[in-house]
Amino acid sequence: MAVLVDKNTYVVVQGITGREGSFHTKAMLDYGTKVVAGVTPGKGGQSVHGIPVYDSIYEAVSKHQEINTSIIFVPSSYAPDAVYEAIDAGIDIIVLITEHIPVHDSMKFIRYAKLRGVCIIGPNCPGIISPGESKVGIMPGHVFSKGTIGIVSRSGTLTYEVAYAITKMRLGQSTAVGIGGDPITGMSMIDMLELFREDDETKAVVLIGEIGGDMEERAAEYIRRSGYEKPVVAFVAGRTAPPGKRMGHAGAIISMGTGDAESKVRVFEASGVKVASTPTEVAKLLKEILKG
Amino acid sequence: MAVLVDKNTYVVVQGITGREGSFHTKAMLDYGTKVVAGVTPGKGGQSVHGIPVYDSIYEAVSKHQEINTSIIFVPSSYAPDAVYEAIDAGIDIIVLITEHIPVHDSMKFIRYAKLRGVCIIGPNCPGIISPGESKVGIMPGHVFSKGTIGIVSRSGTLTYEVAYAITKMRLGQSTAVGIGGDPITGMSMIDMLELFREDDETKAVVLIGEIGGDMEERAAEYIRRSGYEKPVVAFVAGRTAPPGKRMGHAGAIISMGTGDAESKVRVFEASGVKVASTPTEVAKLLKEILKG
Amino acid sequence: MKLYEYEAKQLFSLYNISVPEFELARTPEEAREITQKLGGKSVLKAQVLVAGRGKLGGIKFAESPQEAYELAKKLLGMEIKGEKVNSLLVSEVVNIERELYLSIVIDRSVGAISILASSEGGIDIEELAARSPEKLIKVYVDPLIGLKPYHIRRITEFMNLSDEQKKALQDITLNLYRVFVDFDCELAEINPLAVDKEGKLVPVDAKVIIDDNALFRRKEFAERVYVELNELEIEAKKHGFSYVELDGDIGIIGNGAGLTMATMDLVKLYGGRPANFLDIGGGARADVVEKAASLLLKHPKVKVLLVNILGGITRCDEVAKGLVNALTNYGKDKKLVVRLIGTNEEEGKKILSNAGISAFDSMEDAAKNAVELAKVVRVWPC
Amino acid sequence: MKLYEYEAKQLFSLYNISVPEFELARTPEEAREITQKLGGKSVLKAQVLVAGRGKLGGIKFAESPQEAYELAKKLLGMEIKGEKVNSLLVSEVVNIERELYLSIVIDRSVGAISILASSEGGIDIEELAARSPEKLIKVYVDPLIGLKPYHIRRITEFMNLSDEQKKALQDITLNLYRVFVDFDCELAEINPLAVDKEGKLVPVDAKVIIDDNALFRRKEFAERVYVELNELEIEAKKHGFSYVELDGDIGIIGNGAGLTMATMDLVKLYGGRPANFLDIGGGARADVVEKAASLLLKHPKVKVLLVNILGGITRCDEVAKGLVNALTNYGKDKKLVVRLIGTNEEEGKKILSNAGISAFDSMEDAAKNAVELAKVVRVWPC
Repeated sequence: MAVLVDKNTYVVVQGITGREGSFHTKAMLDYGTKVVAGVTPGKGGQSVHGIPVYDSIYEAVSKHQEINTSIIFVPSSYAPDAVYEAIDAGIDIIVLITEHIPVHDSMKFIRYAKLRGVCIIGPNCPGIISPGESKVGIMPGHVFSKGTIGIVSRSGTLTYEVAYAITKMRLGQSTAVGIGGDPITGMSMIDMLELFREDDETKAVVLIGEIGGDMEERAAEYIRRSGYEKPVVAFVAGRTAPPGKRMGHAGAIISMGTGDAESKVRVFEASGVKVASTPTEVAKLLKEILKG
Repeated sequence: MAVLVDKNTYVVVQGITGREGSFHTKAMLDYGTKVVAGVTPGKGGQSVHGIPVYDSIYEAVSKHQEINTSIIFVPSSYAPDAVYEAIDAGIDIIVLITEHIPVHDSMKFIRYAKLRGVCIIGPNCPGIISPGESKVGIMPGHVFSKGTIGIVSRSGTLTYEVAYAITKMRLGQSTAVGIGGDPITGMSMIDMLELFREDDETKAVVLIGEIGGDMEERAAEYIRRSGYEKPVVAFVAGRTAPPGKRMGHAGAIISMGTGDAESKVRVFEASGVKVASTPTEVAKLLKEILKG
Repeated sequence: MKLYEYEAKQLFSLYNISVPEFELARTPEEAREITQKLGGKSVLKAQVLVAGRGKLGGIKFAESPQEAYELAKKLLGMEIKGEKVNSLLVSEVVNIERELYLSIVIDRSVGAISILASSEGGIDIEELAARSPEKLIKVYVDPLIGLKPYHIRRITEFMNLSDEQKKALQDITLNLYRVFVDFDCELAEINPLAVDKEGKLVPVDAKVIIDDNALFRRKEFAERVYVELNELEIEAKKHGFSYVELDGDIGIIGNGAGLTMATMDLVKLYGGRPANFLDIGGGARADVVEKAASLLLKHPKVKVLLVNILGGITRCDEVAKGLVNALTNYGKDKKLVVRLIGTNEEEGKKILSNAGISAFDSMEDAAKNAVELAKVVRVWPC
Repeated sequence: MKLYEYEAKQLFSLYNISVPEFELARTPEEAREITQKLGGKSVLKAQVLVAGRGKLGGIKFAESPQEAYELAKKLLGMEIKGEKVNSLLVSEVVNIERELYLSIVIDRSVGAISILASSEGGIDIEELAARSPEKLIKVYVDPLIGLKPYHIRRITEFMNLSDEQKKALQDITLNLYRVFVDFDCELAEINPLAVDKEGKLVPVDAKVIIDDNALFRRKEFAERVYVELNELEIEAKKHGFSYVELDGDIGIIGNGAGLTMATMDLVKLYGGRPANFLDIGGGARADVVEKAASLLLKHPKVKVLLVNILGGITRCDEVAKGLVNALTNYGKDKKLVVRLIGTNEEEGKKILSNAGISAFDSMEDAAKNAVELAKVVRVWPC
């Protein structure tokens, strides 16, 4: 088992003929992901790494009715349109890699997707991987291994760092998801905690947070209030970040007195979540907890 | 049992200080409906027939947490705002009496309500009554009586006519709902058929249709396809209506070759629905069917 | 409310949809002048709201200004399906190579906006939908989201067009959608959307219907509603009645649209012919009822007036008072049949019986009676 | 992107929110002239982007044109929190009776637009929220629906205002919302929204932050982004790096924002002081890496450069090449610490070792090493 993506995930790549779309289609295919179609308006009839390209997602879905997941690589100004098209075509899970989408746009399509019951991962995210089953994203597959740890992260490379440490510790991951570094994301830490709660395979959850917003605080509150049964280990990046400065991610900014790392760490600890001070320590803490 | 409204229905009246709002608040109270609050912006602190008036629905809901249903009497240009306010405040069922709402507006708030899981009855409707339990509408209560027939109607007075005939036949109604005479309504005949299907008290359903649109055709199709277990009797008004003319209701118009009464009657009959040729005949057919 | 072709085309121009050059002519002289300005040739189109004017001689081609004058003389004042032609749209002639279809409507079934397009135009679209549905594409637009590029791509890709034409169709669709939303349209249609000899897309005809309920937002059209109505309809509208003229001899009054329609239907069922549909709505007082009844009693075609009231908010005593007053003033040669039950029923019936009118309890019985009476009322030979 | 007060006020005026009369002065002479025009008195406000200028002497009142000249002379060219004052907003003086607060923000937690209002203004709103949350109202607006009258009513009814003032606040809220949406704002704030002696509502200050990601829609502001940056930040931005200046001596380069932040944090954890945040993003080639490393090696404050790369799309050999090149050109007095694993790791390490650089596998070890080196690097006495 795994959450959101697994062996039954059939993927359409929106923006497949672009540089990134094409590159990661190959990488996903190599990993074993069931990529079955691609979409680029005006390029229908071509093929990319053997995958047929269609003009619209309707065409793709009507020719490949098994499609349930989309991954989007189109540029930020076209991305909202791609998301609406995917929702309209009945896609269940949309992985939105694109960064630099205006927050007014993403706020709107995320709200809409939620009301339509569609799951959006991202924007500005590395995607999602259930090791050994399916990788719908841009992460390097080899740092992940099948296992029992669920990872939820607002970051990309930092996720790989932690996953790699977990892999080396021979724990492995059930599913690892980068929910995205934007101020508003489709899936929150709480959404993912709820999914991992129901997943038998997942024995513990790692939350990788960073400065900005209060998603970590809300996750901590949820863990405390719901009496979350599985152990949770957290890591928060940005303890040295100055207020008012955007640290790479659009969402990584301490503003109006909220979002600093120390308060996130404090609230996690108050909710019984172990907080690691280095990425490697995350894996060590997990090992200790799962042994005990 | 009954559908949508019953003894546990607690009502807020939006536009309670207006002429119609005030009149029907009294009538609903007299019928035994649990009207607990009213709203008119700027008139908070007053009372109407002993019911406290608030400036906003938030205030009403925070003071009367049992409120689950709203009935709206505000003029057409303000009605959309009232609907959004009710949805936002967490109301489950909104009965929208107001007529003459621009269809672009109602299309939008009905769509929104559906996505939010809120039930809208109307616009341009007489409301809903579960005889002996609750009346949330403007119908004359005395023509209805507790019984086993579910009524769904696009019309107002014609519903009372049919209900009266059913009452005289000593069958009575479980719930009677006027879904409204506009081109787009919150609840459709199919929605109501589904609710009546699950209601043990309801032994048969009456559909009162009229010219315009294809709601009757879709209901007939639904009955046929789903193998609807309960007997359905239909009446369709407007067999003598000329094409292209709006017959009182905004939705009662034969246009672009669809919506005439004869075709609706034909499709009903093809789906095994008995069609009455006079309002009184509806009751007679029901009596025969329920005896048999 | 239906717009005239010239109004619809003015709207289109305002929204950057270029239509063939045109002006409105109200006299043959104007038609000649405009044709001169257009280079000597023109098409003259009768400005009426009824459909199918082309087949009924309402569209003519002029090869010279003088011919435009002659044709306009014939067209102006003629009647098309009973509607008088008061003005002509005089327009440059489009060299049509091919005809497309494009429209936007409110889709009642889905509760959304729907865009319809076909690479076959100029024809009856319902007929095409029935005959070759595969030639028609329908794209739904969620009103919460609005028109997005992907909707338009589905349409442009469906049509067999050059890249340049696709771009043109994209702009037309976008602008037509803006007209549709900004003006609360029920329908905005371009049929045909012509491809001319140079390959350009040209809207040859234009049809726009605005939601009557939204006219308060579009004051410039609010007064126009009356243009489409006859005198009786205008008077009915002023009193807030829903009124539709039919061709029978039994006048119908009811409270509530459904009940009034059902009353008409019963008359027909029993062999009679309804003269009209008149819904007095809910809660009408005596003066309003009197006005409604008077309108029909004065109507030359009406022999019998059938009034069907089921009182809820409407009070039977008020109805009775209004009917008696109307009958006193205008009821000499007419028969009145009343069905009256509900709120204050007894008082109402007493008022009627004092005036020598008896009322039925059953609408079926009342309708049968009205039909019988209509048969025996003497029809005066003209 | 933060707008200057005068830009925000210009936007407000464009959207029918009347602000006190003002002009921008770039010289003391202009300040005198404008004050003259305003009737002899004025308030001079330093146009800087940092917060809290009032307490730092950035706002002065002039009782005469000559005083305005004198004050402007002092204000222009002064530095406020390191930001030079290049212009002054010279404005009419508002007689403040009472101060309100109004702002619109993107609410990250809810994923909606949120309007905040208080009948206490002029103060730090976060402080008020902490101290007396009951004095603050927060109204969420669903972006799919937009601002509706009921949202505004909740705000106007919450404030203690006259009917006329409620109407004024309604208009201001509506127009501020339009600014917020049309200009893709993250924040649009009026603090204080003054009530003057005549009871009129007057926006005394104005703060607008536009989403950097939406600047492609607002070309008029797109170039303005650079105004806020120092030279190094501009160069970093041109290369597509995310760059933030800090005050330590260990330069930090990472691939990915989270990893780079974590690297900074580790340096601090082990007792060092990061000099900056520099994220080269994903898939950077040798020339890009070289540019990033050169920027920091040239930086006078940087003693040690710590590079942390976990290669995914980014290839370690490309990183290594870039680093070696940068070091050759600019690395004379600086130490380089590299952590390099992932795609093409072996090739990368070989390139580094050929240049005499060894790379760590663990980011913790690399960070510790960088901190140690920074301690021993000789600091030249000034």
